[in-house]
Amino acid sequence: MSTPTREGQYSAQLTSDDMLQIYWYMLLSRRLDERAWVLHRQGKIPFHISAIGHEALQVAAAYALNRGVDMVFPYYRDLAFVLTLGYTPLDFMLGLFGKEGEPSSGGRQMPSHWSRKDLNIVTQSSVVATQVPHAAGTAFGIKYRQSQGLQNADDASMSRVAVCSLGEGSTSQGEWHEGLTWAGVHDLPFICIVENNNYAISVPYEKQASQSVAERARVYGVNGVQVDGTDPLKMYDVMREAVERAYNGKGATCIEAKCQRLVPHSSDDDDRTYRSPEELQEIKADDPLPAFKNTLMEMGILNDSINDEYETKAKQMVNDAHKQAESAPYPNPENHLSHEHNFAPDAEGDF
Amino acid sequence: MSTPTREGQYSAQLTSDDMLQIYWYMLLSRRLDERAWVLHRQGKIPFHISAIGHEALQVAAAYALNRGVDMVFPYYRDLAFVLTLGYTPLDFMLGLFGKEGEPSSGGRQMPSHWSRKDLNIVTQSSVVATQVPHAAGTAFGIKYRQSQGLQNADDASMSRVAVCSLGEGSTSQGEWHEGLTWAGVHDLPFICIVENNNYAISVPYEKQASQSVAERARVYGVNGVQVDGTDPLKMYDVMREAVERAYNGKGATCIEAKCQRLVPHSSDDDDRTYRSPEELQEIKADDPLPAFKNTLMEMGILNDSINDEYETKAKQMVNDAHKQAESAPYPNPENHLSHEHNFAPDAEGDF
Amino acid sequence: MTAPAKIETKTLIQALTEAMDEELARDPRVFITGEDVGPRGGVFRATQGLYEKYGAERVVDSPLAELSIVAIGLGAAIADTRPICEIQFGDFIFPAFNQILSEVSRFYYRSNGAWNVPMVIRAPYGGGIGGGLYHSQSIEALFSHIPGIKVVMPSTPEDAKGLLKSAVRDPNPVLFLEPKKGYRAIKGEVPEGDYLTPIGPANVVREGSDLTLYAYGMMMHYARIAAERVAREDGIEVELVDLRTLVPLDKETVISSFKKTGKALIVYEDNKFLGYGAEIASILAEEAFEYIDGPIKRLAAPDVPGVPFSHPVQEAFMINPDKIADAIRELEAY
Amino acid sequence: MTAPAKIETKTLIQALTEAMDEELARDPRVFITGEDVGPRGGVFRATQGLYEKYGAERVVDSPLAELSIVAIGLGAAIADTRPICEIQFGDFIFPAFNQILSEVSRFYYRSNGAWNVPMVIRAPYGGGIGGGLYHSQSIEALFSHIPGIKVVMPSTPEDAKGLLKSAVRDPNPVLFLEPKKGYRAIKGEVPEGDYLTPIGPANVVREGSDLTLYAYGMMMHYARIAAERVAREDGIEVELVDLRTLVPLDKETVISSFKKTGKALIVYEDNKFLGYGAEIASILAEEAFEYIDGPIKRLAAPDVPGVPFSHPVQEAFMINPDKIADAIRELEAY
Ligand SMILES: Cc1ncc(C[n+]2csc(CCOP(=O)(O)OP(=O)(O)O)c2C)c(N)n1
Ligand SMILES: Cc1ncc(C[n+]2csc(CCOP(=O)(O)OP(=O)(O)O)c2C)c(N)n1
Ligand SMILES: [Mg+2]
Ligand SMILES: [Mg+2]
Repeated sequence: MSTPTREGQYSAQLTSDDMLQIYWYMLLSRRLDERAWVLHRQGKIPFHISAIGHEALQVAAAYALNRGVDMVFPYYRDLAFVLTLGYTPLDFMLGLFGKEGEPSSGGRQMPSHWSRKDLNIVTQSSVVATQVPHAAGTAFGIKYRQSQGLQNADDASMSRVAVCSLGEGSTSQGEWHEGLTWAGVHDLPFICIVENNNYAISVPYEKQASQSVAERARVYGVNGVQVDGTDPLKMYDVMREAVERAYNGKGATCIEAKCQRLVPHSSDDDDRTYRSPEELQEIKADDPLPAFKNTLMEMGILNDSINDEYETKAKQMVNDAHKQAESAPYPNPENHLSHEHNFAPDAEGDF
Repeated sequence: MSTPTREGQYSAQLTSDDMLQIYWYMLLSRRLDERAWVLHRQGKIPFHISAIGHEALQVAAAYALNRGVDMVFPYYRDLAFVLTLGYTPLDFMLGLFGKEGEPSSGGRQMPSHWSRKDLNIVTQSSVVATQVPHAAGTAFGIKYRQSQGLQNADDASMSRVAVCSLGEGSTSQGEWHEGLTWAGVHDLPFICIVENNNYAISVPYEKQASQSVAERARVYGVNGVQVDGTDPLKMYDVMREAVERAYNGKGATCIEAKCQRLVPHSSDDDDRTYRSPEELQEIKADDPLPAFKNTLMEMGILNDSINDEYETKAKQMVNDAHKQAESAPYPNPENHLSHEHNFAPDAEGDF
Repeated sequence: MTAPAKIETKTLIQALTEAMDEELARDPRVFITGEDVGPRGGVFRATQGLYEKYGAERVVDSPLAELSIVAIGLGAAIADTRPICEIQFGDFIFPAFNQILSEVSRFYYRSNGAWNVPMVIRAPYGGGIGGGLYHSQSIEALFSHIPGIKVVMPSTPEDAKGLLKSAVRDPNPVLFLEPKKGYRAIKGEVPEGDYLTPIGPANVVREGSDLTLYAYGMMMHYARIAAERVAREDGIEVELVDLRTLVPLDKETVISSFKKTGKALIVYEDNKFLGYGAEIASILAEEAFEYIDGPIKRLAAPDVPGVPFSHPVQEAFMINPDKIADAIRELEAY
Repeated sequence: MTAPAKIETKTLIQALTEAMDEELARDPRVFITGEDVGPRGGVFRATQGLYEKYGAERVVDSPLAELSIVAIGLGAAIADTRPICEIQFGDFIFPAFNQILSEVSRFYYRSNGAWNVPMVIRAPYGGGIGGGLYHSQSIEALFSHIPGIKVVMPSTPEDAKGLLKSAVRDPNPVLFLEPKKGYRAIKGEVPEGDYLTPIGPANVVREGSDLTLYAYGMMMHYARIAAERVAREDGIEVELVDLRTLVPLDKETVISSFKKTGKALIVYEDNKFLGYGAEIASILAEEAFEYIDGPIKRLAAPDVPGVPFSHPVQEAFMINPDKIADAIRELEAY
């Protein structure tokens, strides 16, 4: 396993509050996620796809960004990532129920297909890896605007980076190859986070590729780094370094964050058909939540009373979001089924 | 520039006759190619795409194969490659004129879209890189048949390899990524020859990729080697090693053969719009034909009288092919424009 | 579930699995590849049990890359194997679109008949399953416009088994589209053992003289329900044609039925604009003009970019027996 | 070549280059990318001189990868730039098909209107140029079936310039298809400077009462020649409709002309089966049934997998004025 050329221990600059914030988002995501599984078992929602096991790397990645300024292209497994970016539990719950007011798509898309323009979270499809060249294109656009001296409210004051995430199996798609090619050839302010849980549904990594994602990324002229994605501080360090590189025009980074998918691929899946009981038992050791809790306890940053407070607050927020979403009205079909909705009206500003 | 792990100087086993054969095919291809350019200038043919500058690597590659047994997926620039595999000057000329009897497509395809089923030369399109996963698929099929003990006339007696070629610019396509992924994951009897002339029409390699093709190939679990493609003996060595690896189940190879395109991309192109006069002058030094001629003269294998004989014979063959093709009839449209031609009739044998 | 000897009632997906099982047993050249087709048995369970029975060499989990699934299949097919390529959802076939249009569908024609490509591409299609934009698409129109590939769409378990076995044995590429909403919902009698349903002929499922209803796949079942309802409630006798094969189209059956009824209602769940039904309507308007006795109607999905997820919106989007019955009555009243 | 002030006779490709030049000058957010668009000025010379004038940052040679050309354009567009993506030949757009269908055409709808994609994808299309299967295709039908992307096809230099400028300023993705056979063959007057031709309205090029001829792109010119010939030689008065925009379609003009003539001949150079003309025919048969006064005819290419290279075979494949004139006479005689 290779390590990045470290320009410094960025996590050393994190305050106790920062650490507690990271822990809080990991916890909130987990409780929200667990509720979704319950709702599915109760037959109240048709589908859920989970972030359980991925929270540490996702929260740390978001925490290392300039939220609301950097452009983010997440994928379906990124609940903890988007929560840390400002997506709310209610936003998520409205998606699970397909209710009016769901901010990503107005209920048009399946749950966990994130979009919030105000947060620079870009809409994505279910088609894996398509977001990789999109993010490279946005990075190209950011660099283009800077080269042309085009400033706007968003990027006048600071540099920006375009970040995408996807699973390790999705790197087999041509999209990944072509997106990284542009990132490297044009040294773009681009970061690709590959959340490597070693499975594409049931297919293990050795059937996807012959070398690590980080090694494969390097031949594109992209800085390929591998990190333990269950440790938010390690992830924060490599992510922060990647962000600094982007801001300073030093080019693109691909971060391979190793973690475990502690649950089936989705609520439609049954992982016991392809993972042994032993394996399912072993991976529990890689759960990032208790691990980071212990770390913070040992560091004296977290204690039982704070933790209880967080648990209570999380439970409260999850309950509220759940109730509100469940009782919300459904969208009116008339607002979604006319070709009038296919195109944006001509924007005067453009003429 | 990296060199392959050499298992031996295969070219050392080549006889004088072998060397003369290689020279002969390089010469024949060149003279045939030059005639095509003349015919285009005379307005007798609509289009030509040339192998001039690529002959050494192409002839050597074919010479290292078990011709008629190994499966070959060439591309439009491979005149010398296919001639060495048994494609005839008349076959080529019929293609230039789009005449009846053209063996690759019956005149349906543009010139240089090779196909001869009897020679195991597989039909290709104009769409670059699509043949890479095809060749990987055929290699998969070869390995599959062997694993299932399925023998037929073609492969009962010996192992086979599937070989494809393409230009360096075409490696930017997702097809290349996905084809090499299969080759590496399944350790297929597969060889990808990348003819690196540093240009994709007008676009230089630094705008296509950030590292050498050979380095990029290695991360797929494919043996990536780079070679001077203007030296047929060096090319023969790396190609022969790749073939042996494939036959012996040692896996796939990608050969990056460096050479110069000594002419415009095609008869539609004008390379002076993107290459300086100096550059166009310099690259002449990389012409493989006079270089190999000198080598053989110095080795005492070739002399003027043999050379004159070859030139006369080549000229004769080119003249005959040209005349025969020019005077041949055109295809009858009725044989090409009915949907009857879209599907093969049900093959009894299959039921 | 007991049935007469040699005939059993099975679901659509059971019939498909049985067809693949029998073809794998019959011809050692047949293998399966696709995402999760191995130990997982496919996300819809179409290949369940086949990995255990035939092994990892013949039931091959592919990388997550559809372009390569199709291209590897093509390459293997010309090496004298018989690949069955599974695309997990029809929605995810588009990374392979170039390979299917430019390569698979053209090998035979562009080589003047020298290289044929005996491969099957299976893909579940269709909406109404809570899949949103990307797990619900009907993709038949795009592929039916491409000369050089056969497009088959069974509606019953018996046809599904017989047509899939024919597809595996066809010397040409066949795109085999399966109505996923009906995988378990559609049940029917399936003869045991080896039989072939020919690729090509349409099937007149119900005879009638008042108007012709053209449908295929899942819509065939809704059309049948609607046809029986209007017969019961309104005495309208509908002739129902199940196209079964979209390419090559059984023009003769399509036209002869229309000559009998003079009225046509074409039902498809894809977007209306340039959907498959447009070709049926055009053929009738061009080649059976003298028999036209009312507007040639198409009942299809609204022209928005996908099937919405939210349940009531999805239901409003989808064609159903009520909508079909209403369209029949309206046309008949014309 | 002298013309009234501010109006000059130009070729189709000159008009396109002029449009891009003016848009690059007008809006610094506009940039061009594609294969060989830089120093080479494009293989058809559409971007000739623009690299020298606007520099390497605004006229960008892409890697040889169409998927990325489109996807990079999309990503850049949402970062508030205005990409013009050139696909070297329409035939090579298919590696990007998934990006166009699943992404470019759906960003706006799937985000409930939050993310619009202001980008233009230019591609030369069409046959008759000795290009064989892979340099001759007509690709409009496949994309016109995809809701969420506008499809524009100019036939004259004036429209080419005005429509391309409108496309660059449109907040939505526009697929801009250029009849490559006419790049230099089609000449016409082009107003100087800035003007916009709206995306949407069809153009009644010629009034007539006997039958309506629907065409677009290169076929519009052949249709006009044929229409004038039958007027001269047979006294048949053809109304010629140049569709210009295929999506969104100007249904009103399409239908109102048919109501006037009662007879329709739709000409397109793509394969006939499920080609664009099938939608026009279906709309007429469904919505203007009462006015039908003859079979709704489609004159299109044979349903083989491509335009053959060999000259006489290509000529037999292609639609030409003679074929159109014959079809007019036959339909009129009906
Ligand atoms: C192009 C495409 N093909 C297939 C699918 C179906 N599918 C959804 S997720 C998935 C596995 C993804 O695995 P990976 O990339 O490792 O991400 P993970 O789910 O493990 O986080 C597959 C095959 C899809 N969504 N898109
Ligand atoms: C998918 C696709 N896009 C574009 C083209 C047009 N085209 C034909 S050859 C070529 C350049 C190929 O360059 P390279 O791969 O380096 O091969 P070379 O011609 O230099 O041998 C291009 C862009 C094509 N044939 N296919
Ligand atoms: Mg994974
Ligand atoms: Mg090259």
